[in-house]
Amino acid sequence: MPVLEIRFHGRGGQGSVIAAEILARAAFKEGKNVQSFPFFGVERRGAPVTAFSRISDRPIRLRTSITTPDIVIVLDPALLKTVPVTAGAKPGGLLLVNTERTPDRVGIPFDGRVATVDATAIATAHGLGSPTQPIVNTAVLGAFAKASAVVRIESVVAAIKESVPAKWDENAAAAEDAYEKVLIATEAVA
Amino acid sequence: MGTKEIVTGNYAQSYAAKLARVDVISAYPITPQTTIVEKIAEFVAEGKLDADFIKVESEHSALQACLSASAVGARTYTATSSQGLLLMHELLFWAAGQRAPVVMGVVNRAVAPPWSIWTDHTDTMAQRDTGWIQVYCESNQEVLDTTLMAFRFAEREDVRLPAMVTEDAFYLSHTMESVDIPRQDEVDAWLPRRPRSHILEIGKIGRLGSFMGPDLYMEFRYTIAQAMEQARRAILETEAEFESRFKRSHGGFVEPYRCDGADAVLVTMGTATSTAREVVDSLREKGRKVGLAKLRVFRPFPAKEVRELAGLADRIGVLDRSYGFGYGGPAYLEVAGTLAGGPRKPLLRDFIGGLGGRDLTPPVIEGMFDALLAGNGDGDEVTWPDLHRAEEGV
Amino acid sequence: MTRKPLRYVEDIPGGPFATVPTNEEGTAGWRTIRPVIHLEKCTRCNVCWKFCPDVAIDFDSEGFPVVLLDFCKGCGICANECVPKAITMEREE
Amino acid sequence: MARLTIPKEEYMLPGHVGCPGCGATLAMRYVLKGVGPRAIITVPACCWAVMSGAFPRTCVTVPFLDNAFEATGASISGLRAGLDKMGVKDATVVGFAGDGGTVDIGLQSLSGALERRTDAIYVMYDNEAYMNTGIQRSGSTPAGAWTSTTQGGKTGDWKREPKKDIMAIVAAHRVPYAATVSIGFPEDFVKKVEKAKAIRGPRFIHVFSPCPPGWKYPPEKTIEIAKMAVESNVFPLYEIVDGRYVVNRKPGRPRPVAEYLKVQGRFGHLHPAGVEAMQQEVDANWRRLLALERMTADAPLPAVRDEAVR
Repeated sequence: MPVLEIRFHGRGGQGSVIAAEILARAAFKEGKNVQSFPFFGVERRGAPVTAFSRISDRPIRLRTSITTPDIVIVLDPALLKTVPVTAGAKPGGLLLVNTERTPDRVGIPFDGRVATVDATAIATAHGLGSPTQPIVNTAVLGAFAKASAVVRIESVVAAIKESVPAKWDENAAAAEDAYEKVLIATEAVA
Repeated sequence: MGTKEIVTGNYAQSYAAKLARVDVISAYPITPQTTIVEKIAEFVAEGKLDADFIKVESEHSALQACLSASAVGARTYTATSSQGLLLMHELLFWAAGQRAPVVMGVVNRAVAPPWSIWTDHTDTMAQRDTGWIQVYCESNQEVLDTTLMAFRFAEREDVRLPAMVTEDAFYLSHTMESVDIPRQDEVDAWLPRRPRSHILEIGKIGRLGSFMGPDLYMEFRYTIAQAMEQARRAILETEAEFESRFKRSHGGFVEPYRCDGADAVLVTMGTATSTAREVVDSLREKGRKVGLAKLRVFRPFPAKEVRELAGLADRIGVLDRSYGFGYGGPAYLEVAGTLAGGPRKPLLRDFIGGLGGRDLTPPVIEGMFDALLAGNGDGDEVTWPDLHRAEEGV
Repeated sequence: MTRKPLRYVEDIPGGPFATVPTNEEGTAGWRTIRPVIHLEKCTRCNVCWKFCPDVAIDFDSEGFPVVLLDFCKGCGICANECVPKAITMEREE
Repeated sequence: MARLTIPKEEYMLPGHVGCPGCGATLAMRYVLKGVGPRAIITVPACCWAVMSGAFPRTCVTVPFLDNAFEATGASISGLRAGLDKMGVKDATVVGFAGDGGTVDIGLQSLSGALERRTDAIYVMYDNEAYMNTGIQRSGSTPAGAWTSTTQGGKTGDWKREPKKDIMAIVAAHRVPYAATVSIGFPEDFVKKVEKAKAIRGPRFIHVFSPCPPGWKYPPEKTIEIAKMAVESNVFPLYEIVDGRYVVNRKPGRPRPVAEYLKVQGRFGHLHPAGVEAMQQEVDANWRRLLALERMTADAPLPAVRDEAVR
C-alpha cells in the first residue's frame, strides 16, 4: 500500500485538527504507520484551517504538507466557494463533503468518487457543539470510514473515545450515524 | 582639512555622531562604551548637537527606540558592548528585517561569565548573521571615518541596512591618539538628508513589520540578502567618495600588507593588525618573507578578496580574537570556507589569541608566523599559542 | 475585488511595508448564522453599529442599520445588545 | 436617526481576522475614535500583531509599527523622539499592547517610558491571558481562573495568584493621567481617550477586553460581560488625574460577582466557597479604591508637569 495522503479542510473551532488526529489513531489501531499534523497558521475561530493525515504500511518519512491528496475531506461546505479544496488532488481519489446536498450536486468539478453526508445535522441531533458552532468532525469520520474503506468504523469509534475531550458516547453515536447515512456516487462527477 | 585633536576612540565615535547630525540617540551605559554616550550627552547639553538623547532602561530598549525613531524617518545612532550587544540580539534581526539604517558603535568586549571588561571579538562575531554590516577598525581615525561612511552607505536606497562600527576595548576606546576631525560643513555636504522610502507617515495608511506565511517569507528574506550583496558595491563606492573628499582611506574589505613573494600571510582584525605590521617589518628585515592581510569588513564577508589571498602565499593563518566552542574561531572558519572553494589549496591555520584583553605582543605574533612556516603542515589546525600551561612553563 | 496574492521576489516592495486595506476582501465565510434586522421594530438607536467588532453595520439614507454581509462574522453581539430586540440570528443558507 | 454617542469616523477597517465577538477589536476601534486620524500605533506580539492577517494587508488606516514583545515602552519613546525631530508636533503616539505584553514581558520598558515621561498614550487591552498563543495564563489572569496552563485537574491547579494591579504600578510612576475603561461603556471609553489625548506626558489606559474563546462564553455575550464586570465592581471604572483617584461609577447595589462568573466557562469549576472568596476579594478592592479616592482628594502625589518634557 503506497502512502495514503488525506487533507482536511475546515474552520477554526470545527475540529479539523482533532479529526486528522482521530483518523491517525484509528489507522494506528489497525497496525498502520500514521502521521497527522495541522497547517499551523492564524488559528482563529471561523478562519479556514487545513490539517493532514498520512497512512501507510511502511514507515512515513515525508515531512511536507500534502499538496497531492488521495482523499479530500471538507468539514464546512461554505469553503467550497472560497478555498481551492481539491487543488492537486490525485485523479481517481475521493472527495467527502459535509453538506445537505447529494454527491452529484456538490458544485465543484472532481476527477474521482464524491461522497456527501449532512454531518452538521447529525452533530446537532447528537448535541455536539452549539447551533452557531456545531462540532462535525466525528460524524465526518464515520462517513469517511464507509466512503473510503481505509479504516473500519470500530477503529474510528475507539479512536474517538481516546481523543475527544467530552461526550464520548454522543460522538461515537454520531460517527456510526454518519457511517449509515453517507451517500457515495460511484462514477466520476463532471 | 579638519582640525587635528588628541581624542580617544570613544570620543571619535561621539564626534562622528555629532558631525552626522543624528536626530535620535538611544543608549544604555556599559563599560567601556560609557564615554561615547557621556560625550554625546555633553554635546546635547551644550547645544552643540540638536538631537533627542533617549536615556533608556536597557540595551534591548535602546535599539527598539532607535528602530521606532527610524521608522518615521529619523537618523539614529546608538553604541554598546559585550552583554549589551547580546541583549540586543533580538532587535539586531529586527533592524535588518525592518530595513532600518541604524548606525551602532560597538566597543568589542569579552562576554561573561566570568566578568571581563577587556577586548575580545566574541560579542560582534556572535552577531555576524543578523543582517548588520560589520566593519572592524584599527585606529581612532578609522573609527571616526568609518562611522561617517556607515551613515552614508547604510542609508543608500539600494542598501537600507543597519551597520556596526567596532573598536577594540581600551586599545582604541580609551587610547588617546591624534585624529583629524572634519569640518561640519564638509560632513553636511557628505551626509545630506535624503527622503527615505518605506517609512511611516502621519496621516498615511501603512504597516511596517507585518506578518507573512510560508508562501512569501522566504522571498522577503531574499530581498534582505540582495541588499547585503548590494552593500559590497556601496561600501567600496562610499570609501572611494570619502577618499576623494577627505583624502583618507582605510583599506576597503581586505588590505594586504607586504605580501609580495610571501611564504606565509597572517589574516588579522582590529588593533592586532597594527602590532602585526611591526612584526612583519621586523621579520622582513631578518629576511623572512611574511606578510599580513587586514580583514576589515566582516559583513558582507569579502569572499572574492579573501580568495585572492590564496594567490599571495601557500600558507595562510588567521588570528581570531574570539572562539566558537566546538570547532574554532569564526573568522578562520569563514576564511577557510571561502578558500576551500577556490582553485588553490593553501595550508590553513587558526590562531586563537587576545581573548579577554590578553595582550597580543610581537613575540606572540611572531610565534604564529613561526608555527605557520614550520613543518609540512602536520600540526594542529586550531591552536591557542599564548595559553599559559604549567608544563611548558611559559 | 480579491487581490492576486503576492508570490514572487519581484512583487516584494523594498521592505515589510503593508498598505492594502483589509476591507478589500470579505470574511463572510466565517459565519454559520447571520443577523436579520426587522426594521419595523428598529428604533435607529445605533447600538448595533456601536458594538460591532467587525465594523460590519452601516446606515441607509434614513439612518436604519444595514448589515454588511461581506464582513459580518455572525457573532450575534448586535442581536444580544439590541434594545427593542429587532435583530434575530438566522442560520446561513 | 438618534444622535451618535461616539464619533462616527472609523479608523479600524472590517475584514480583520479577529474571532467572532472579539473584545480587542472594539478596544482598537474605540481608541482610534478617541485619538483620531493624526495618530501612530505601535504594537508588540499579541492578537493585534495578527489581526490584519497576512502581508500586504493592514486593518487600521493610521500608520502601524510592529515592535518586539518586550519593547512597546521603548517604541513609543522612539516614535515620539523621531516625530519631534521630523518636525511633526501634532501627532498622538499610541502604544497598544496586550496584558501579557504589558504586565509581564513588557513591564520593564513600560516603566522606562513612564519614568522618562515619554509623551504618548500606552493602551493595555486586557483579555486576562496570552490569547494569541492559545489562552496561557499571564500575570493579569484573575485568581481562580482556568487557562491552558492552569488547568485545575485533580490537584486544583487553577490560577492562584491575584491579578497584577497594573494601575497601581503605573500610578507609582506619578503619571499625569491613567484610566480604566471597558468596551461595555464606549461613551466613557472614548471620552477618556479624548481627555488623555489633550494631556502632555505619559498616559495609560487599561481596557477591559473580554475574549470569547479564552473566557469560554458564546460570542454574542462579549458586551454583556464587559458591562457586568463594571456593574459588579470586578472591574471598576476610575481615573487617576495628577495623582487624584476619581471613581467614575459607583453602582448603588453592585451585581453579585456570582452573576459575572456564571456566564464564563473559565470559572465554571468554582464551588460556592470559591465564588464567595472572589466576592470578598472584589469588595475589598472596591473599599480600597474608595479609600484611595478620599485619601488622594487632599493629599495627591501630583505628576511632574513639565510642558517641554518628552
